[in-house]
Amino acid sequence: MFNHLLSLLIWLPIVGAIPVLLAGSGRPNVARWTALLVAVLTFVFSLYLLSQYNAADSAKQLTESHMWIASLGVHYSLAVDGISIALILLTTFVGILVIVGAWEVIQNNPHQYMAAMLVLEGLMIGVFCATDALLFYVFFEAMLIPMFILIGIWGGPRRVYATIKFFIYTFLGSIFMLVGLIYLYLKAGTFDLQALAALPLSMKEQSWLFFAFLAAFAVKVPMVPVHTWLPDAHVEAPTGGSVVLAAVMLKIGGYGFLRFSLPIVPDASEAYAWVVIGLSLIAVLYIGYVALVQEDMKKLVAYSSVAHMGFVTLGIFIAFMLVRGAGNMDAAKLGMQGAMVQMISHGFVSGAMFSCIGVLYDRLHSRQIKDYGGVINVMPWFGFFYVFFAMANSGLPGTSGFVGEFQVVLASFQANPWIALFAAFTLIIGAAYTLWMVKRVMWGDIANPHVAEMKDINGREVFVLGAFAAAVLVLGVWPQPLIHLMDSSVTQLVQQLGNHKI
Amino acid sequence: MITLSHFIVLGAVLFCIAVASLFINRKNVIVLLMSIELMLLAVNINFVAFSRFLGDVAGQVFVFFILTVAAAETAIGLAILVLLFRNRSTINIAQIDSMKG
Amino acid sequence: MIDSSMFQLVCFYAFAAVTVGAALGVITLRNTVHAVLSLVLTFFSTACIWLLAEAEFLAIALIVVYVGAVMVLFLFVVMMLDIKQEHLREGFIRYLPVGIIIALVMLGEMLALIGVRAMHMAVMGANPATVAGVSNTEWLGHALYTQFLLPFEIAALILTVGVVAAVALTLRHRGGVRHQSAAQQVAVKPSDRIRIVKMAAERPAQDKNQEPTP
Amino acid sequence: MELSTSILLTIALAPLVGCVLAGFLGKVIGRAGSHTVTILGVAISCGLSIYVLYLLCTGAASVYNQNIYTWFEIGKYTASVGFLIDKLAAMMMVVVTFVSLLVHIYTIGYMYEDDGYQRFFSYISLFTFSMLMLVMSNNFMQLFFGWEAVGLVSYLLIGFWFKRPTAIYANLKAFLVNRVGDFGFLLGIAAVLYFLGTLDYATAFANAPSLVGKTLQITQNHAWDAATVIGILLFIGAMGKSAQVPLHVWLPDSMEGPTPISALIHAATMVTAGIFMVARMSPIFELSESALSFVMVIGATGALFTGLIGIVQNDIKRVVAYSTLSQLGYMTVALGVSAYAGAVFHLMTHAFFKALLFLGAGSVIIAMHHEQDMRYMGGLRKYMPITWITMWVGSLALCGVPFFAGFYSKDAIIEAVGESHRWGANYAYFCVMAGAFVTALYTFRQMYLTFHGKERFTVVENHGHGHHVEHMDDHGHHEQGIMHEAPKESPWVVTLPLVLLAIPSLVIGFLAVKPMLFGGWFGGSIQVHEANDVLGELSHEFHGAVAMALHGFTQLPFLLVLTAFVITTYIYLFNPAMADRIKNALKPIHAVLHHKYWIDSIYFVIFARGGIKLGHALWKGGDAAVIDGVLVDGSASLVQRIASGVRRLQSGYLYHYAFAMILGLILLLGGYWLVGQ
Amino acid sequence: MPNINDILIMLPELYLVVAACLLLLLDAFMKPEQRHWLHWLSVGALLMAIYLVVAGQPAQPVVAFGGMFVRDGVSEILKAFALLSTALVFVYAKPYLIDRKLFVGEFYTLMIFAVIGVMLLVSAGSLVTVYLGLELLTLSSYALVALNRDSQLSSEAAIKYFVLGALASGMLLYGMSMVYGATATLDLANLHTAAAHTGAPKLLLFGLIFMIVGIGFKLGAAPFHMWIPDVYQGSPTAVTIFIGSAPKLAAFGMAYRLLESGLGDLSHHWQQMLAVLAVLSLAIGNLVAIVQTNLKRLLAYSTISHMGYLLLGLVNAGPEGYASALFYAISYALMSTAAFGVILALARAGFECEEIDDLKGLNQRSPWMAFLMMLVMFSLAGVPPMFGFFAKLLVLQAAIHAGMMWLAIVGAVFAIIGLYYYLRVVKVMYFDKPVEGSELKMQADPSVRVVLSLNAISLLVLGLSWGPLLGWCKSVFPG
Repeated sequence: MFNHLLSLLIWLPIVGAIPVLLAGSGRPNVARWTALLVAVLTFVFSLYLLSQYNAADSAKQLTESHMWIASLGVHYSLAVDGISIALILLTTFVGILVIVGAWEVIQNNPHQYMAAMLVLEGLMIGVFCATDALLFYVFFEAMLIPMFILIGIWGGPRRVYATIKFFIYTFLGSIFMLVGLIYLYLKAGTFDLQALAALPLSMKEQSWLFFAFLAAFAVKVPMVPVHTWLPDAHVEAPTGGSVVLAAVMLKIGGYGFLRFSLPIVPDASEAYAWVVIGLSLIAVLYIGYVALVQEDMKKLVAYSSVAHMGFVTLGIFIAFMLVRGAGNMDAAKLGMQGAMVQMISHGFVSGAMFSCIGVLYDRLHSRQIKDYGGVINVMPWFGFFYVFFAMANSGLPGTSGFVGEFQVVLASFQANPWIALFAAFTLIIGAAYTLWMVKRVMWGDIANPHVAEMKDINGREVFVLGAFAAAVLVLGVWPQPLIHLMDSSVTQLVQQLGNHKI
Repeated sequence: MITLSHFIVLGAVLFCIAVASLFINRKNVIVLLMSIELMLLAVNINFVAFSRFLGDVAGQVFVFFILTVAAAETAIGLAILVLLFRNRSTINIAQIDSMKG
Repeated sequence: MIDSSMFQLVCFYAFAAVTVGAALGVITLRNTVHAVLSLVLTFFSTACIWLLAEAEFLAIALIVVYVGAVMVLFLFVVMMLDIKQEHLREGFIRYLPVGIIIALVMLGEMLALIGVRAMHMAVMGANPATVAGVSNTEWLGHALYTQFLLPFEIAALILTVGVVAAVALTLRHRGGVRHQSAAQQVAVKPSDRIRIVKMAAERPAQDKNQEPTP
Repeated sequence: MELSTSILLTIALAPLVGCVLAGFLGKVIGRAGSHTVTILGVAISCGLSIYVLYLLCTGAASVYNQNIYTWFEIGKYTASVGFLIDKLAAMMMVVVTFVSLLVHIYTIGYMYEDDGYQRFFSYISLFTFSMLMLVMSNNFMQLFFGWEAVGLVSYLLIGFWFKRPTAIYANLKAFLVNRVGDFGFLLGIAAVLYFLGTLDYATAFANAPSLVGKTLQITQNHAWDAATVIGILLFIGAMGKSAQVPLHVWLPDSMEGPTPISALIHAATMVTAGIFMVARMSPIFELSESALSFVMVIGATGALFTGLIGIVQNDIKRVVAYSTLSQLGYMTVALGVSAYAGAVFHLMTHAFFKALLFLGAGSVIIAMHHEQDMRYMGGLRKYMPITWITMWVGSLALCGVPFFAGFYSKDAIIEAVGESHRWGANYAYFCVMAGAFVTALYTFRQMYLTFHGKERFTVVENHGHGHHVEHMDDHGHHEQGIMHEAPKESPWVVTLPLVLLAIPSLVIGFLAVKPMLFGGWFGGSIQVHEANDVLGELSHEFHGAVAMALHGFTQLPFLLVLTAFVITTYIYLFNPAMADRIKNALKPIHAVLHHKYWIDSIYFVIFARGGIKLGHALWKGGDAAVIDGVLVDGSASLVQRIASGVRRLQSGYLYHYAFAMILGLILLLGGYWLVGQ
Repeated sequence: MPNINDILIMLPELYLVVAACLLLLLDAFMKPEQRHWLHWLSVGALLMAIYLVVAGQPAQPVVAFGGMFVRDGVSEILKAFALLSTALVFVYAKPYLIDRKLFVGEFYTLMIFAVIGVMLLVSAGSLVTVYLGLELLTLSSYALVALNRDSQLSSEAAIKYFVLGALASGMLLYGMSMVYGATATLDLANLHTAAAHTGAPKLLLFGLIFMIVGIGFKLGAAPFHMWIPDVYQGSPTAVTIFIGSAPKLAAFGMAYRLLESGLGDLSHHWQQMLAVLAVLSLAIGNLVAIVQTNLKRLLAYSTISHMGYLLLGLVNAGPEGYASALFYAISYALMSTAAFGVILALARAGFECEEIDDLKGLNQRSPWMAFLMMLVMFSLAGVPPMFGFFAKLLVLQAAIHAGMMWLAIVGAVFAIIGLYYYLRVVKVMYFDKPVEGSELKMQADPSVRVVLSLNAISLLVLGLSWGPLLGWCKSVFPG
């Protein structure tokens, strides 16, 4: 059984969705408890996975490979390294919380909601495990289906527009990657990522492939200017959908850069690193300003996600300038680790922020900032969490939000102080938009009678927010375990960057 | 002296007349059916000519089959036409446009 | 001096002219019956041209099968359907130029691509049937029942389909025919015959008074 | 002997424990429980800090520099959490925990009626923890942690009365302005890592000489000196936290917080973090003349010009706040002339007397039932003698009257500036000198308006709404100048801290001037270049604290103070109408000062309103119009429009269908024909 | 002369001819209420034929009747799936036919004749058999389209189909005559040899163009697609489902026989033409589908776009490309059957369920049906892990391998546009509220329920394990 631990992790939630679905709308509690059981089991297995993993070994581990399509030489091959494990843990962790978070909030067909969540979880784990490009692509795209459903059925008033926009936007990006992957397959005769990484490619080929990959992952991350699906999707998605979207799905874009752009087209990535870095910096500044004026809380947090994910792409691509330009491997690792930590941290923080907004929404059925004010008067416990996560969102040291940004800024300074300068603007703008929202929502006197009637969070909500808070705090106070987990993988990745392919 | 080209040109001319008819004729379905017969005739002329000039029997056999099929086809075509007329009391092509877009 | 080949050529041109003229008649004549008859003429002259090519069996078959059966069917349908003739030719003149252009362009392309000039060199050789020492019919028949046995059988299937289809589409078990059924008459129930109808009471007279006078 | 790690951990964590207990279990353990645990925590910290300082002073313990745990380790880059405890740190720890302890005690009285009692204790304990992490840090990462954490607590505490619009405006402003500083600070840390390859203080300082000659390529053909870049960037951080011009705007507004906070955070400790930091970084700053000049000019400007604003303030706390700005300027100037020890010394004395002044002001405010406007006070000395006397002690210390603590530190700074030959030193000297006069002016004005002269309030006996329902946070509802009961001296929990602070305000300068300023007391913690050592120069003229004080009576600063004393005494005690006459005569100047040089307004227009405008423009123009409107929805509707057009080809007419086929055929033929040609 | 061996090679076809004739006779002597026997016998006959096809599969290609009939891997696989999809059609159609009083024997016999046409067409070894097989299929189809005799739409669709179909076969024949003139043979194998050495490639190519029109028409590739939307919409859904499945396989078979078996050496000529058709089909199919409101019409346009993708595979003109196109044709047949199957299952007397809006709120009325339809839609859209994605993957790969990267990119871009209208169907089913009073419910017939579920689920299962099928497809095109 445990030779197939990764398969188990992928398929347990997906297969687990079937009994949940079968429970039907008539027995919502059966569905809920089954879903929770499956999610918890998955989490437990992911912890077991962590214990099985040898962080000192940079090679991919727990490899599983079966011939999938013999006539094409496509394998169902799975393996993990530190980076994958970190993201898998994030996924399974968030997986539990969204199910608990939706417990009695989702009243319309809860069994379908839970099942969609579980399927989504399994597929996302699959993305992080796949070492075959085609398998990766399959998981990568298949994720869209449950998310599409989640937003579309349980979303807000403009959910249809948002979910179709989300689907088509993402599909648009990835279809170009598919063309690129096919090209690579024809050239290499395999979809195996390791083989593709070793494939020599001319600069012209690399450039085309680079932009194909960029199209796919930039949309997913999302980077400016292909980010506009995100605010819409977030605003309309149900809380759980937003949480998963922000916490895990966006990470897949960054993960894709690590797994595809960097190893397969290193020279083009170097040549066009300025594009990505430029866009990342624009994300920090431009999106920061846009976030400042949002009137909808979810939109604000969504925009802030774009800005934060800018640090991820910045950290990844700054590594090129450092390895190839300055020859500074360690700084490159710093940047890369920063990007990774930022991903994990953003997973917790944004997930928590969306959960918070969900808590508010459940009570007042509005996400407009102007409908709130002085919430802390009636919901002090909630206020604590809200302010805490807001601080994490603005990168306060001691919370996880700080670690990645700190590392990325440190690393980018090594490459070019100007990049660091623009990146560091997030300290100001990030705090401005987050805390201004806090000011208008939390502080002040009770703004209206509706706010006055709000009840403080219940035990279930405390559990969700508390779990997020614990994660944010632990990671912020002691990031080393996470960094250690990913260290050998990142080192190997950085070393790969130095290999010219031309 | 009759050469192959005579036949082929004749076939081509008939074919083009038939094709033009499909476009010019905007009212009568029966004329359409007849144009199709013309078109098949053009084909048959080609086959006969090639068969004769190549000294190969296959072409003429093919004509035989085309004639057979055309007969069956006409039967079905006319049956459909009758149905159409029953349902709509017209065989005006310009009025047969309830499905479009 | 007119040798046989020259005569054949003259004949060919004559028949070809009739064929083309009749074909044009098919698509231009207002009266559908005339058009059908024009098509018959086309078939006749084509059959003659085939005779020039020494394809006697097919020439006869064309007349027997087509003129004798298919065209009769056409005429039958045309006459069965009560079609108002005058409407059916509207717009003909309007689209004629386009049609002519299309036809000419296509013809030009076709002739250019076929390479008619090269075919000018191809002279009719000896009749293969004669060379084989058999009649055209025998020559054809031999091929048909040996080499082309399978297509022949398929052709039979197609004709079957034609029959089945035509019957399926047009045969009607008439519903409106009146005839007695003793069994039904015996098994009749009161409820089949009498229907109690509820009607609204007569409107009060005052409603009428309220109607506005024009 | 090594200092024990567990003692140091206890010092840092004891307040945190108090914070957590009071914060999360506040309801359970009640008010008394909350203040007990937090005071206990801070008291433990304070006691142990004094013990540590004692050990270090007596030489019983050597400097402690150890990592507690690794925060991250990536290749050659590591960041740890650890402590560097030398005398500088220990002194700061004592100041922080001592003032904090007193403020805790004071709070029992001050916040007695407040609903957020437990929360308040939790916050100030959290602050103590954060500040300790800052000063005890042995590396830049942890420094930044403490730096931001105190900012967070400051944010929470300024907005403590979150129902007040002004409070939540002020706390946001404070946080953001601080963030501007942190922005530079973070870049400074990045620069340190870039040039020195480490975040650890000891290693960085040991490597600091290697900075000489290094440059940072700014543009293609423009490079900046490494030390200057690091110095200025780090100092930008200090400018934010220590409220230096032009990032000073948040501090006066932060007076929206409860007074104990103003004393603890916005006077004694947090705002001096910048000073402490620069002193800590002296090995780096010493390498750059330019950076130090920059520091000095900024400090000098603040010292004079913010003091001037203090003259026109009517809010008792605001006067003290502007005075804080001005005094922070003094410290900064001291840093700028390489008199780090002087700066730190002033930091310490200032911590005591400024905390005293704030707490005294708080005591007045309690007595006045949360009336802060001095125009409605006057003659309070007979109601609250302890407050009155202790306030005078603090004021005299602030003005730098010889023998008071402030004299030693401030006079030393002025002298040091006079000694300095750095670029801009003349300007700085003028500023600090004039600043001394200004300081005296607003200080005496404040004392007179508050405690002397005639009472400008009337006591009306309770009518209707009882005192007990009136909460701390809804003051301002009542009419100004009308009180429902006569002011009275504050309870002992308030006055005890005043007294305990008055003592060091009186004596600490006298006691500590010799070792701290001239005795090389800080050892290796503060490094000064031979050529820059202005305090070294001064030490040649130093003949003991008494001599220094006596000498001080003859010096220009004291004369300026005296002049100011005379002027204010005349105006406020004998000719109160004159104040208004002067105000009218100097209307333009008054307007400039009243509007704080319009800096706040300019910032508001440019950054706050401008930022929102820009954001709107980018959102509506960029995201909504260009990306979504044109590219996303635009292409979608384009596709839709094309589709509607193409759809019409499917006309439903058989002849069109046939025509399409024929056309297709013709095109294929034609295409083939063309290709064939 | 034909011998017993020829008979054995043609056993499945001959068996089916006999079966069809017997059914025809049986129908004549059957009472209407016994007709469901006919139904099950027909299904049984098709299943038996599948068995005969698969069981008798020769290891090497064999020919019968002097090369007129070829039985090789390609034909076997096409026949198997054509028979299978027709059997599915029978199962799905029954309740629909009963509701509309179309439950007549002719439906079954004509459809079986049509399938025989498909089988002959894909096994054709000569231009004659291609033509005759095609005509057997199309003539039956004309009649089937018109089967609902009282429907105006049905007869309109039939006449359009008939005229255009006849035009197309006229063009095909004209092309065949030219090819015959250039090579003096009708036999595809001989044609292949002759084409390689012909002295008159001009004439051959001229003929080729006309034949491509015929192929394009049969596939429904633009600009020869005009019949598809009207015929799909106008036919009784029970017939539309058939036209969308087996004949598409036949069209692929026809294209393969004519273009590869016959004129494989001219591939560099027809590749370009097919590429043009592919682009036009992708564009028109996907674009116009967006603005459709009728579900059948939408699926019709989707068919056009799918044929564009199929052409992407053919453009490759190599074994790999043919395999991908074959794979695509099979996937399309299965998806199309399932899609129309859902429509059939939801339709009932007086409710056609052919407007997209008729599906509103299906998830609340019949979640299982909605789920099945969603699987089909995502498969049609080519979203992994559905079957349709892998089919698209393979044809894109084939196009890129053929050096036509631009074509692959066009295909990719139109996949995105296409995605939109499939999503719209899912949106209507899942996100919209059901219309009050609509009777959106599944047919109670358990056979439909089970078979339809299997069909739709197979799209997912095949998506997860499409290796064997691809292996089969590849094995029939030896390099």
